[in-house]
Amino acid sequence: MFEVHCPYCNEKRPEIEFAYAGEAHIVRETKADELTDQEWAEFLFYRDNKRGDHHERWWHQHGCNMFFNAVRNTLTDKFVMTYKMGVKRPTKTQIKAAKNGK
Amino acid sequence: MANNKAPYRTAGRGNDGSKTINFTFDGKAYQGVQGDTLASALLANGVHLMGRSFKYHRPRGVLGAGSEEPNALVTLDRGKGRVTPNIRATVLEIFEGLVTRSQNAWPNLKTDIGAFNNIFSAFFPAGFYNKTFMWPKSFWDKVYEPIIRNMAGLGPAPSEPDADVYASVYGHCETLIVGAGPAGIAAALTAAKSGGRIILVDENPVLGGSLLSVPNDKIDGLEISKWLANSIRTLQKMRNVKLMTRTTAIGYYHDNFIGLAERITDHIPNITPGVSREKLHRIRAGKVILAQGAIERPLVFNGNDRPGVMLASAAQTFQSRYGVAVGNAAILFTSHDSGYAAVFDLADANIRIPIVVDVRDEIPKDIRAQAKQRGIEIASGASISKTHGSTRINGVEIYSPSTGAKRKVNCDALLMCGGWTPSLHLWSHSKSTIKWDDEIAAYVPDMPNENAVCAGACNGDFGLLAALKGGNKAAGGRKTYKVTARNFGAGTTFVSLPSYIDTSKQKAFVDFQNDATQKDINLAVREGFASIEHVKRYTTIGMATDQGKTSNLNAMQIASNAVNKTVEQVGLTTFRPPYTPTTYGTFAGYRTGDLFEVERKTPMDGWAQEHGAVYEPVGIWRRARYFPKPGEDMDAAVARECKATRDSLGIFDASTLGKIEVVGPDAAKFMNLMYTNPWAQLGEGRCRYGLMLREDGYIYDDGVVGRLAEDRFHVTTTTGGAPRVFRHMEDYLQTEFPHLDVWLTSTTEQWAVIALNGPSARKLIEPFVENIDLSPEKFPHMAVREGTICGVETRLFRVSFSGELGFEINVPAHYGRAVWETLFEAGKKYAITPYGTETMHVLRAEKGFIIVGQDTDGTVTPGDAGMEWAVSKKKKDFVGRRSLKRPDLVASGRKQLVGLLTENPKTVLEEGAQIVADPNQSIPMDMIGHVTSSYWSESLGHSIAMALVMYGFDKEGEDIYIPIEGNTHKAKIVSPMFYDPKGERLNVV
Amino acid sequence: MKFSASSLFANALSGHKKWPEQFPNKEPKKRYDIVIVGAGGHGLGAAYYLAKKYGISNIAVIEKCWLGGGNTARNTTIIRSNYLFDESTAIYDHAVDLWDGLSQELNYNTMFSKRGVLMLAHNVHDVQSFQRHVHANRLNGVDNKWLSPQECKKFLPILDISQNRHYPVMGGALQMRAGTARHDSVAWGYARAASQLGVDIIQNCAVTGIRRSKDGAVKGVETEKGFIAAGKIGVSAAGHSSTVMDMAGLRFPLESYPLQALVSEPVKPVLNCVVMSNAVHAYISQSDKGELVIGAGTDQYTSYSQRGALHILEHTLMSICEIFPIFKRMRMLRSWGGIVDVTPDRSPILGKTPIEGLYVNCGWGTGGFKATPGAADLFAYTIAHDEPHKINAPYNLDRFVTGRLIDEAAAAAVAH
Amino acid sequence: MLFSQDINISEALQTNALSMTLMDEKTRYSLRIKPKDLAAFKKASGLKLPAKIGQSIRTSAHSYLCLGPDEWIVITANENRNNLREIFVNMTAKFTYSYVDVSHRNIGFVLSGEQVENAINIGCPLDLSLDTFPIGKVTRTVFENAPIMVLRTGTTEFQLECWRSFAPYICGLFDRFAMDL
Repeated sequence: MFEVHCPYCNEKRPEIEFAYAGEAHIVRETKADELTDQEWAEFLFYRDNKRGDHHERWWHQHGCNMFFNAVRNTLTDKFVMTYKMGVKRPTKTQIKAAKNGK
Repeated sequence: MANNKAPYRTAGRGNDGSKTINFTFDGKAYQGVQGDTLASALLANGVHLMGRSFKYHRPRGVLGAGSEEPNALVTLDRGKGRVTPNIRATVLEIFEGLVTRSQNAWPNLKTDIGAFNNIFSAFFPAGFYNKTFMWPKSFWDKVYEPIIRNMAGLGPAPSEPDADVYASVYGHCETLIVGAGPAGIAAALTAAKSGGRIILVDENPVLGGSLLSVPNDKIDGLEISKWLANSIRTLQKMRNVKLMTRTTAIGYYHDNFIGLAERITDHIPNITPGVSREKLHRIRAGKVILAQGAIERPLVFNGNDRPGVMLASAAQTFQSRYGVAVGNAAILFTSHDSGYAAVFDLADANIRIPIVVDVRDEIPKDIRAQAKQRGIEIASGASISKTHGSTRINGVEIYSPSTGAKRKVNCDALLMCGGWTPSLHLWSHSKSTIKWDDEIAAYVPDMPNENAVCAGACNGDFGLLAALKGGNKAAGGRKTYKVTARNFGAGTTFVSLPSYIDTSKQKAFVDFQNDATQKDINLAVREGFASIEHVKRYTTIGMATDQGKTSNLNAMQIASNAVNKTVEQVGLTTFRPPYTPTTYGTFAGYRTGDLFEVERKTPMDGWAQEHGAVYEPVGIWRRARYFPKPGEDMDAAVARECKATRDSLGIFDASTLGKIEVVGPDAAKFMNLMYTNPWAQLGEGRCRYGLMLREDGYIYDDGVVGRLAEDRFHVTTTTGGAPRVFRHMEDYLQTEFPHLDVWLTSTTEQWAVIALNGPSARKLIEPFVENIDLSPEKFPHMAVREGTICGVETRLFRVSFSGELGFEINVPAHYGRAVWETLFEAGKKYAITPYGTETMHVLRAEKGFIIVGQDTDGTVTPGDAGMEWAVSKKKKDFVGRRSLKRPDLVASGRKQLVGLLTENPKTVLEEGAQIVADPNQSIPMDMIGHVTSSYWSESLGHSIAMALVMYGFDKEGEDIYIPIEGNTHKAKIVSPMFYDPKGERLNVV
Repeated sequence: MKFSASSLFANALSGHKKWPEQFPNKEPKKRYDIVIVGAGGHGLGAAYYLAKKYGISNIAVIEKCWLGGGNTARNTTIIRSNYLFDESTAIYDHAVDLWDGLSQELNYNTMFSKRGVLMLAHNVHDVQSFQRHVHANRLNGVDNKWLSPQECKKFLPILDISQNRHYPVMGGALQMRAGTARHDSVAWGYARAASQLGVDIIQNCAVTGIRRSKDGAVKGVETEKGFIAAGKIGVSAAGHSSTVMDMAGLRFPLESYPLQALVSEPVKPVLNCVVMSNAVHAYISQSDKGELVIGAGTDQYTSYSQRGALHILEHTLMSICEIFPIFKRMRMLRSWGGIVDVTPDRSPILGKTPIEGLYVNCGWGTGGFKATPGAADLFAYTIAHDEPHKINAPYNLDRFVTGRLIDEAAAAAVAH
Repeated sequence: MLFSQDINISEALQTNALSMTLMDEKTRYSLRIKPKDLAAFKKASGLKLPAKIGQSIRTSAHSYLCLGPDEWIVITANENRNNLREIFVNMTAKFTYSYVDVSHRNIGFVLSGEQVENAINIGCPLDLSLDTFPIGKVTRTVFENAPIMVLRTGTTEFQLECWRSFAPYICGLFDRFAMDL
C-alpha cells in the first residue's frame, strides 16, 4: 500500500483512502456528434498504458473527496508528482524537475 | 545442569535450566527445560530423527537451529481446531504438555513405507512427471493422478475450523530495525538517541541473535551476555523504543510499508479464549535498517542428509544457547574458517572432535594452532565421499583426492560449513538491487529502492565487530567498539566437492525438503533449462517450506558451473514474501466471521427480525426478503403479501435505496448531463423516473428523482448502485463539468424510507401527516412534499413501484423505526402487511417495471429495455448519448425486453433460462434470449415472466420455447405490462 | 528422444545422462517467415501449431527473459469454459477440447486434471446469474451443472453450507470437465515440440522496435541481438502488449494491472476441486504437491512493477477464511505478482491489426492460461491464413468501434 | 417520537484503557462553499468556518470541521438546530452554496483512554501520534471496510463518526481489540 500525496490535503495519505480513476487528460469532446465512431472509440477505450511516467487520475474518496491528477512511474510505482484538477499537463521538463526534487 | 534425565543436556545461556518441561513427540514423553525449542529438547534426549523428506521419504534430522530449517517439520496438536502441520521443530518453543507428532511417514517415523520411493529414486529424477503417466490416456484421470495426489503434502490438512482468533493493526515509526542480533541492537541503541519512534523486531523469543550462540567474549570490556542484558535494559527504558520478539518481518512493500507477524500465544500452555493467537502489524517506517544476518550454507556431498548432519553454526547454537550437545563425537566438514569456531566451542564443552575435514589445502595458521591446542586433527585438502548410518549418522568416509586414499572415521554428528549467505529477503522484496561479491561468494545489497539500509552480516559484513559497527553506522552513528572475539575468517566455495564416486550415483542434496540433488540440477541443465528460474521450477529447488534459505545459492553455483557461466549471468531467483510461512489468520487479522465484511442494516431491521423476516444480502446490505407466517414457505408468504398489498395495504422498508442530494443553481443542468431524461421543466414538488447511462451507452442505474426546490434535487439510486453512482457523478462534476455550480451530498443514511402501497395507503397516513395536503388534486402521483409525519419531519413522495396507490415516507433515520411502528399499529385496521424484496419484485414485474441489474445487465441500452421514452431527444449532451449511436447499438436484432406468458399458466420459468425459436434444433442451439424475471402472480392467477429476446418488440404474439433439462416450455411474447395496464389503480381515492 | 516409459527406464539405468536438450536456445537467424514476440504458452503454442498444422517451420519465438516466465509461470492454472456468451464459450471450449489430449499431442505430460470447477453462489443475484450460465452452457453443449447447497456439500465435504452466515452458500455451478494443469509443463511441452519441428526459440532477447516498409507492412523486429527480418509478426506479449504495439505506432484498448497469487505450505489432500466465489472474491485449488493455490485480486492502478500490495493479500486471505474457516491455520508460503493486460470488455483481442503482417493475441486479463492451446491454435490459424478463424473472428479490434463487445462481466452485473 | 440509534456498546469498552460512549442526538449540516466566498460567507453568517482542510474549531455553540477544500460539517446540539437552519436559509440569497441536513446520517462516538490511538489504529492506517495528528485535527479516512471521520479532541480522546449502518461493524472491531487488552 503506497502513500499518495493529495494536492488538496497537502499530505501523504495511505493508498486505501484513494480510488484510482484511470488515465488523465483524456478530453471528453462535447461535440461528440462530430466524431467518427473510431474517434469516439479511441476516447472511450484506447489508452496509453504507459510503461514509465504515466498520467493518471486519483480520487481521494475517503479524504477530501477531490479528484486530482498524478504522474506515476508504472515501472517502480513511485509517484513523481500530483497536481490539482485543472492544472495543465506537466511538461517533460517539469516532470524531470519534480524527479530531482524541484 | 538441571535436567539429568536428558543425556545430552549441558549448560546453556539462553534457557532456564531450573524449570523442567514435559512434552511428547510421537506419543513418547520427554523432558526439556524452559527456553528449549522442540529441536533442542529432542536433541538433548538424543533424538535426531525428526522427519521424513517430501519425495523420497528419507529420514532426516535438524539441519539448522532457526527459521531456515527444511527438515525437522512436525505437527503440533493443541486440541480440536488447533492442529498445526509443518511446524519447524527449531522454532517451536516447548511448553508443559506440548504434544507433537512427526509427519509424512507411515506407519511410523522409523519405518516408513513411503521410503520405497527412495529405492526407486533413479526413476523419479527431477521433471520425471513430464515424461511419463501419459499412456493410456484414460489412466491419468483414473490411476496416475489420484496416486500422485495421495502422496502429496507434508503434514495433515486441517479438518476443523480454527479455534483461535487473530489481530491486525497499523503502526508507524521513524526507524524500523529488523533483526536484533549485534547489528540490530547496535543500530537500535544509536537510533534511539535520535528521539524518533524506533521499532526493533526479531523473530526469536529473545533478543540477541548470534550473540546468544557465540562464546562469551567481550564487547567494550563486558562479557557479551552482560553487554546484551545492559543493552536490552537501556532500550526497554526508552519510551520511544518498542522491542518486539516472536515477530517476523514477512514482507517489504511500497513506500516502506512492512508486514510484521507477531506470534502471541503459541508458546503459552493455556490460551485465554478471545485472546489473539497472532497479530499482523502493518508498519509504515521512515527508515528501515535490515539486520537480518546471514544463513550458513550446507555443503553438497554424497549422503549429506542423514540425521546428525547439520550446519556447524546450528551445533554451536544448540551448544551455547540451549545447552545441548549434538552428539558425543562430532566431525566438522568445512570450506570456511567460521566452521572451526563451532567445533572449538564444542570441544571446549568436552565433545569429542574426531577430525576436521577441510576441503581447502591452505588453512590459516592461527586456526591450526588452536586446533592443535585442543588436540583436534585436521585433514586438509580432503573431502567426505560417503556417510554411514540409517536413522542417525555413525561415520564418514574421508577421501583425499591427492592420494586417492579413503578412510572411515566414526562419529555421531557431522557439522558442515560452506560459507555464509546474507539474508537479502526483505531487501529484495523492496525491489532494491543486489550484486555478486566474489570474495564472500554471495550476493550483497547494491542500490536501495526505498529508504533502507542493510547492516551487519546481511550486508556482507561478517563477524561481531563488523556487525556492531555496521549497525551503529546504519543508524547514523560513528562509534567504535572494542571486541575480543574470534576472527570470522574467510573461506572458499567449492561447487563440486572432490569425490571418487560418479556424481550421477551420489545422493548429494541441495534442497533437503524437496529432495533435489546436485544431479537433478545437472539433469535440468542438460535438458536445456539454463535459466536459474527454469532450474528452480524443474528441480523444485527453493520451493519447499523453507523457500531455499539454505539451498538457493548452492543451486545457483552448481547451475552456473554446469552451464559454464558466471553466477551473475545465471542470476538469482526472486525472493518472494513472506520471509517465513505465515498463517492466513494473521493476514485476516480481526476481519473474520462477523467482522469479515460490513453488514449494513436499516433502522427498521430489528423490527423485521422480531417479525420473523427471512433476509437476503443485497450488496453489503441485508434486506428482508419475506415475512413467513408459521408453516409458510417463500411462495406462500409472497402470494399472501402480494394479495394483501393489492387488496388493502402493504408496508415495505425501502431505506437501502441510495440517496444523493444535488444542490446548487446549476443542479438541473447537471442532472441533464448525468441522466437521459430532461430535468429543466420538472416543477418544484414533482418527481420523475431517471435513467442513467455509462459513457458507453449501457444502462448504469435508475431511480426516482424529486425536485424539492429550483436548486435542490433528491436523487434516489439502486441499493447496490449508490456508491458507484456517487462516484460517477463526482467524477463528471469535478473532471468534466467543473464550471457547474452544484454540489453532491450522500444522504442514503440520513433517511429511513417506509414504502406504503395499496388502496388504503392514503387513509392510513392522513391522520399522521401535517403541513401537507394529501388530496389527489394537491398531491398527485409523482409529487413530493416536505412536512411532518408522526411529528417528525418528512420528505413524502407519492410514487409507486407496485402499481398501487403508493407513498414513500422519508424520515430522519433514527426516527425510522418509531414511525414504522406507529404506522404499523394504526394500519392493523387496514390489514397492513409487511412485505419484503421478493414481493416488491413480483409487484413491480406485474407492472413491467425493470430492476436494473436483473432485467438489464451491462449490455442493455434504454432502447433494448423499451425505455426510449426516458431518453431526451432534445438534449445535445448527456453521458452515454454519443455511444447510443454506435453501429452495433442501433443495429437490428438486439435483444429487447418483453413479457412472456407460459402456455401452462402454472409454469414458473427459471430466471436465467435460455430461449430458442426452434425447440427441435440439436445442441448447440441458437439462443435468442433469456428469462430475466419470473414469478407466480397471485393477483393474476398465472405465472408471468420478463425476458430479453432478439427482435422481441416485433415478435409480440409469437411463440418461443424455453428448453429446461428434460422438458421444453412454450410461451407467448406479450407486453410486459401484465397488471392494470392503464394505471387506474394509482388513482384510487 | 520420445518420452515414454521405456525411455525413462533406459535413462534411469544410465544415470539420466543421455536426455537431449528439450528446447535448445538458439541465436537468431537473419530472416524468418514468422516472428512471434513472447515465449509464453500462447506464443510457443502458436509457433508449434504453425509448424505442425501449416508446415511453416521457419519461425522464431523471441523472448525478453526466459521462456514461460511471464504469466504462464505466474497464474493459478485454472481451466474452465463455462462462460455465458456463445463467443466466449466457443473460444474457451475450443481450448478445453485441446487441453484434453495435449499431453499425448505434445508427448509431454501437462497434467490436465479434470477435477471440476465449482463456482459458489452467495446471494439471489448470483443464483440468477449462475443459472443463466448453466442454461446457456447446456444449450451450447458445455457441461455445467447447478448444485443445491446440499449437493455442493456432497461434492466438496469441507464446505460449510450453514445458512446463517454472512455469505451463505446458496448453491453452485459445477463444470466437471474443468480443472487445472501444470503451468510450466505447458510452456516447456510446447517449446520442446516446436523446437523438434524446427522452430527457433530465442531467449533473453528483448524486442526494441518493429520495422515497417514504406507501404506500412511489417519488415521485421529490432532486438537486443540485432534486426531480424520477418514477413509476419505475431505479438503474444501479455502484460507488455501495449508496449510492443506502441513500437508499431499503435495505441490499443489495453491497460496492464498487477495481479498477485500465492500458495500455502503443502498439506495432505483436502480440496478436491477448484472453488471460485465472485461475491467473496476468492478462488482456490490444491496442487498435486499439496499446496493451496490461491488467486488474489488485481491492484487498482496500472503497473509493470510485478509488485503487489499487502492489503490485496489480506483481503484475499480473509475471503478464503470466510469460505473455508478450516483454512485459517494454513500458512502462506509464497506470494508473487504478474501483469495482466485487460481490455474494456475483459475479453481478448485475437486477430489482425491495422498494420499488414502484424497480428496480435492479447488482452486475456486473468483468463489467459485456460485459453492457452485454443488461443495458440487460433492465433496460428490467423497468421497462416491472414484472416481469423470463425471462433476468434468476434475478438477483433473493431468491436470497440461498433460496440459489439463481448462483456461477460457486464452480463454478470451486480444488481439492484 | 422515539429516537433510536440502535447501538449497544459492550462493557469491555468501558475501561480506563479504552472507553467508548455513544453521542446523543445532534444536528449536523454538510456545507459546501466556494473557497473564494468563504471569507464573505463567514462574515455574513457569523459561522467560524476554518479555512484549511483538517482544521476544526469548537465554539460554545457549534463544532466546525473542514473536510475538503469547499466542504465543512457543522455539528451542534439539537436546540440550536432552528437557529442554524435560519442562518443557512438567509445565506441562500447572498451566496451560491449548498447546505444539506445529515444529522441522522452519522453516528458519533467519543473514544478515550491510554489505548485510544492503538484502538483506532487497528483499522485506520493514519499516523495518529500527537505530532502528526494534533488536537483539533479532523479528517475522513477508513477503518478497515468502513469509511469514518476522526476528530482529535484531546491527548487521549477522539470523536469518531461513521454512517449509521457501519457503526455495529466498527463497535465489533473495537470489541475484539478490547479482548486483547
